[in-house]
Amino acid sequence: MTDAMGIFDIMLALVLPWLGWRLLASPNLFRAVVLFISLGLLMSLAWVRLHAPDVALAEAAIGAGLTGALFLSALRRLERLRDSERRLDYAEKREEEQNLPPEKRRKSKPVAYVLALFLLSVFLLLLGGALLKTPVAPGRLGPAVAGQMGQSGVQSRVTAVLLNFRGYDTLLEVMVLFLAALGVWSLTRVRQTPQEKVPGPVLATLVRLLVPLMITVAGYLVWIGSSRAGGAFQGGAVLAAAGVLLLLANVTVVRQIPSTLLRWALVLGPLLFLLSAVACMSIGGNLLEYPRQSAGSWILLIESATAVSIGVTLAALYAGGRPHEPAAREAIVDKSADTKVKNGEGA
Amino acid sequence: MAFLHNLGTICILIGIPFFVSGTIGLLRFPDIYTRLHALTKADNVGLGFVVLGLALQAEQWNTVARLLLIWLLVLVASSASCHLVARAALRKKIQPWSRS
Amino acid sequence: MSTIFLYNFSGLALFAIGLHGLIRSSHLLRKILAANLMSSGIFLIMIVGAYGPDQALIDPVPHAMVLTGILVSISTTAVALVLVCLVQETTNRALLLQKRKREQRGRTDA
Amino acid sequence: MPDTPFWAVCLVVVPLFFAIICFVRSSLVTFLGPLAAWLNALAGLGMTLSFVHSGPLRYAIGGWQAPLGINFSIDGLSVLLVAMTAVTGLSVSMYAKGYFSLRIGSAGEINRHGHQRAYFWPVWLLLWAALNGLFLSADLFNIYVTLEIIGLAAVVLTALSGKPAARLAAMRYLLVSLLGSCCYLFGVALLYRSYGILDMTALSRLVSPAPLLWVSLALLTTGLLLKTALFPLHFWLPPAHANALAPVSAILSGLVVKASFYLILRLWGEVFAQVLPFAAYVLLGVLGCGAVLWGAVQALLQKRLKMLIAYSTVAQLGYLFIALPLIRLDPGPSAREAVILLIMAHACAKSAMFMAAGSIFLKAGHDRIDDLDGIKEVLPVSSFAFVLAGVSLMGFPPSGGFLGKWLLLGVSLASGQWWWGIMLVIGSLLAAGYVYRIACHLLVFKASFSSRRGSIPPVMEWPAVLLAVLAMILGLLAGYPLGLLEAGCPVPIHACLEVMP
Amino acid sequence: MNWLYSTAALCLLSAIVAGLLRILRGPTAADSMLAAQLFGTCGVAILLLLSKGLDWLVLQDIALVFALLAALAAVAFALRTWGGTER
Repeated sequence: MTDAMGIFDIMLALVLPWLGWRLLASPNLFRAVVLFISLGLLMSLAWVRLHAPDVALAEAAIGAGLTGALFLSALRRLERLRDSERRLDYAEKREEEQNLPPEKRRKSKPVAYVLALFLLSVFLLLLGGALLKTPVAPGRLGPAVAGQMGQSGVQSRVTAVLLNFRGYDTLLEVMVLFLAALGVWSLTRVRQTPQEKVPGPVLATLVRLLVPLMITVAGYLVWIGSSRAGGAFQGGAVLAAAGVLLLLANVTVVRQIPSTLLRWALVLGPLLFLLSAVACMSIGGNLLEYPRQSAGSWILLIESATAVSIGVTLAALYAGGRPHEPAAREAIVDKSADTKVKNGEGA
Repeated sequence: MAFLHNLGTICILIGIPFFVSGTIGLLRFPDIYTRLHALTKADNVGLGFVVLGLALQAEQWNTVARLLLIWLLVLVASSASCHLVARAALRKKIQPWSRS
Repeated sequence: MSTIFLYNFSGLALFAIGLHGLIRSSHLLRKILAANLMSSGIFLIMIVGAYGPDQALIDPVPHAMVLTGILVSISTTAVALVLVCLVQETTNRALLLQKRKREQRGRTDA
Repeated sequence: MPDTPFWAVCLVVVPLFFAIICFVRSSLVTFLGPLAAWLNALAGLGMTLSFVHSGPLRYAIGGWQAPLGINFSIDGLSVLLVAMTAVTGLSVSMYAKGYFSLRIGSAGEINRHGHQRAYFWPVWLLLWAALNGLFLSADLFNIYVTLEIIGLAAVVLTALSGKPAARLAAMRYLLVSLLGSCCYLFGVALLYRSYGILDMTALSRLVSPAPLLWVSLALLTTGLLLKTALFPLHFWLPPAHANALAPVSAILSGLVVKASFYLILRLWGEVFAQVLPFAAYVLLGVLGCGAVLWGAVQALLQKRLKMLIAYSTVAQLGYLFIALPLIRLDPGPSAREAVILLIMAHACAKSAMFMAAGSIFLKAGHDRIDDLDGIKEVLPVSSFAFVLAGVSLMGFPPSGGFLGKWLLLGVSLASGQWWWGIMLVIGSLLAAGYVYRIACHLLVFKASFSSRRGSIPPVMEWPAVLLAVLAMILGLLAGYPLGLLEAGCPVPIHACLEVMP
Repeated sequence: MNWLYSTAALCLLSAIVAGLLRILRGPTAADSMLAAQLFGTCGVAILLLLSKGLDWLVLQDIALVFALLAALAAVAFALRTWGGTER
């Protein structure tokens, strides 16, 4: 390793924690989010240096792009709430700031904080020492995976581990995403952006150019996943990026998607994964035991369905709420929700 | 073949200073609009040179095609977002810097 | 083997900074950022554990674990962000610091 | 009679499948949810019966053997906990069916509770599938993913009630579960780094004392203690369990907290038993004593009924941690059996208590303990269920709680470390304190009790009674479940079959 | 790994680190966002150089995704976070 790349590693390895520290210490929340996005981008450079291309793709697509976009839109919502809050009870908030006793405002319990800090640093020193002293177990599961690659039906080892050797993990993982979408839909409704917000000329062309490219890149990533770095997660994330772009540009077609179609798209991946897992059992294997010779096509089928579902789920998570049901039903839920919450009733 | 390789190396060596100047511009310029210039123009030209250099040194044609696709994509994306940021800044009534 | 030491160190540092941030910061959004930082630190240490100088020796299982971990952390972050907006909306306070004040006020008018 | 792996797969696949269908066909949720609950319970029963025949086995998912693939390891402990989840889950599901149909009121008008019901069933079925997956799985990283599903589902269920207090509690619960998952994942990462194995049984053969092992065990245990809400880390549990909807509180207190304790029991009792020094067990025991005292004292001070029950969960968890050093001390199986009995008895009793408290809340309109005098006139069945469950929590003779504490007392006296026994007795007295405190309010006679109109449907009252009775007679029936615990089934098979339906 | 690619990658990384200062100092929110976009272009350049240096074609796919996602973050900022009242 020529020393130039050595310096590259040293600089990258030092920038990451420094960036993390500045991120949490910066007073301005927006700047913290931007630092978080740049940390994600630098982190995927670190994954490239550590010979982990799949993780670099996922980190770039999910860690930097989508999580960053999520934080940006959450920040926007918090600002909007704070503005409305400012108009609402400006006096009450001012009064609350005054009568908060001055010393409480700085640090609530300095002693406990110092003690916790001390304990934490001792533990981390121990952890660091132990981590550096113990050697890594030789080979770990690498040779075992390499040995079974012949029967896994794919060439890329990470995809083989993800979808064949430890396919049950990925099945539960897709369920976690489905659960997150369920949770977000159960908590709020998506904010109704006014109709006339038509995207400007520049944004419209950008969307017209980028979205088809993103969809093809997503398809390419899912297809290439079986032989090189790529796969359902990365493809789904790029698909979600296309969805987020459409949501941003407030394209009319996005608003007309009926909620039942959206629910089926959300559920397509998990359902297909589950049914193919059970189908493997009916053919006489264990759960998720693909027939050896057609394992590759099973995996590709599952990957494409999962990629579509992950894309739709992550875009739905960005939208931040369940879509509008037929107006009549929603109105009732909202009206009764406000009355009930105000008087604090409810078991 | 060596001639192409050297030409590529020269292109890359030309490209790098553009990036450095883009960053210096980002740090030194007084207001948002001038920094937008520094960022989008210098970096895109720098990336153009680097892509050209790598294309010259590439073995197969599909690598060249992918490099060009990536460069065009970065061009489109950064100019569009630069425009959107500038428009948003104008709407926020940020006065452009003037030598007063 | 300096790269292994370097990235191990930076992973550990990220975990420590994230843990400290999660406990100390008062704004909920910053706590969620800190939680993401912690998991990035853990992923860094996992991948360094799997790192081998040449391509063939690399152990793919930690890569699969980190991919699953990234998806888990974005889904938890998404739910957490929606909850933060709801908490801010209904209790007017995104800071947990003031929660004791609000609880006393809550108890008096319950 | 299909074999055990079939039932094991059903226990995970059926709830997942029905959760998806409930989400897509949200209009059919009133029918599909309870149907899924019944199928789950049947799968649990089928699993127990086939386990009685075939004994413990390992099922390789995807056909790949242990170190590479993920295995289900089905032994006595996991079957018992799956059966407990099936029984408790079924009765809570029936209660939830009645609860939501009551709260929705006239069928036509879809109000906030209609929305809650539409999202309660899919999330609850996902939680149930993750619980079953966790009890059966033998792979550390797979357990991380199931823990993640359980944590996220519990947070979503807590926030479902829509009240500001519930949302703040859900936020705090989510942050704690995030911290716990990060610590647990870090521990698993370090274990994989130093031993290269993710499977628990393979790991237990490979493990040797090393500095990195202590660190990763400390991380694993801190993560799990955060999720089990042991004494110093319990601050998030009472508001979350008290402000959630009634069926959700029953699920959280009865089942979710047990999942992470089961993992501590697995790790400390089996996988790392030879390697861990006895001092570590004593530390957990001391924290358990702290939990028992703190939980009981707080429970005595509470004004609200559901907060009292939540703090009693903190106290009862203390008993489970007091049992850990006793398991290490006791050569025979009796301490392990005692812990299982305590877990099962607490699950049944606590769910029954929260269900009864939910009915009382609906009927009285509030849950301030002092104003609940004479509710037995209006809600005799729920009050009876509440007090019966309280008695079982207290450890009254025929109940499972009593037998568990009795066995633990025997072990602690036999081993010479009598102070654990003393703590158990003090804890039981304190538990008696807060149970009697409620009982005297519930069962005292008062002529008029201003209650809301509308009667509580029987489907909401009888599951609580059934669970309370089950907790009570668990002591008498202990022979059969504990027989299953010893990996195979030493109790003669025909004896088991006679009792099972 | 030819010296050219590694030194070029090193210069670009130092450009990124220098860009960080703008995020920390940037008076308005747009300045911080600009630096994030700088990372996009510099990151793409680094990846392309490394893909040629390490002779590893996968990095070009990552560079492609990088370019897409940097654009997404910048557009998300311009429209949603900074008072995108009018598109």
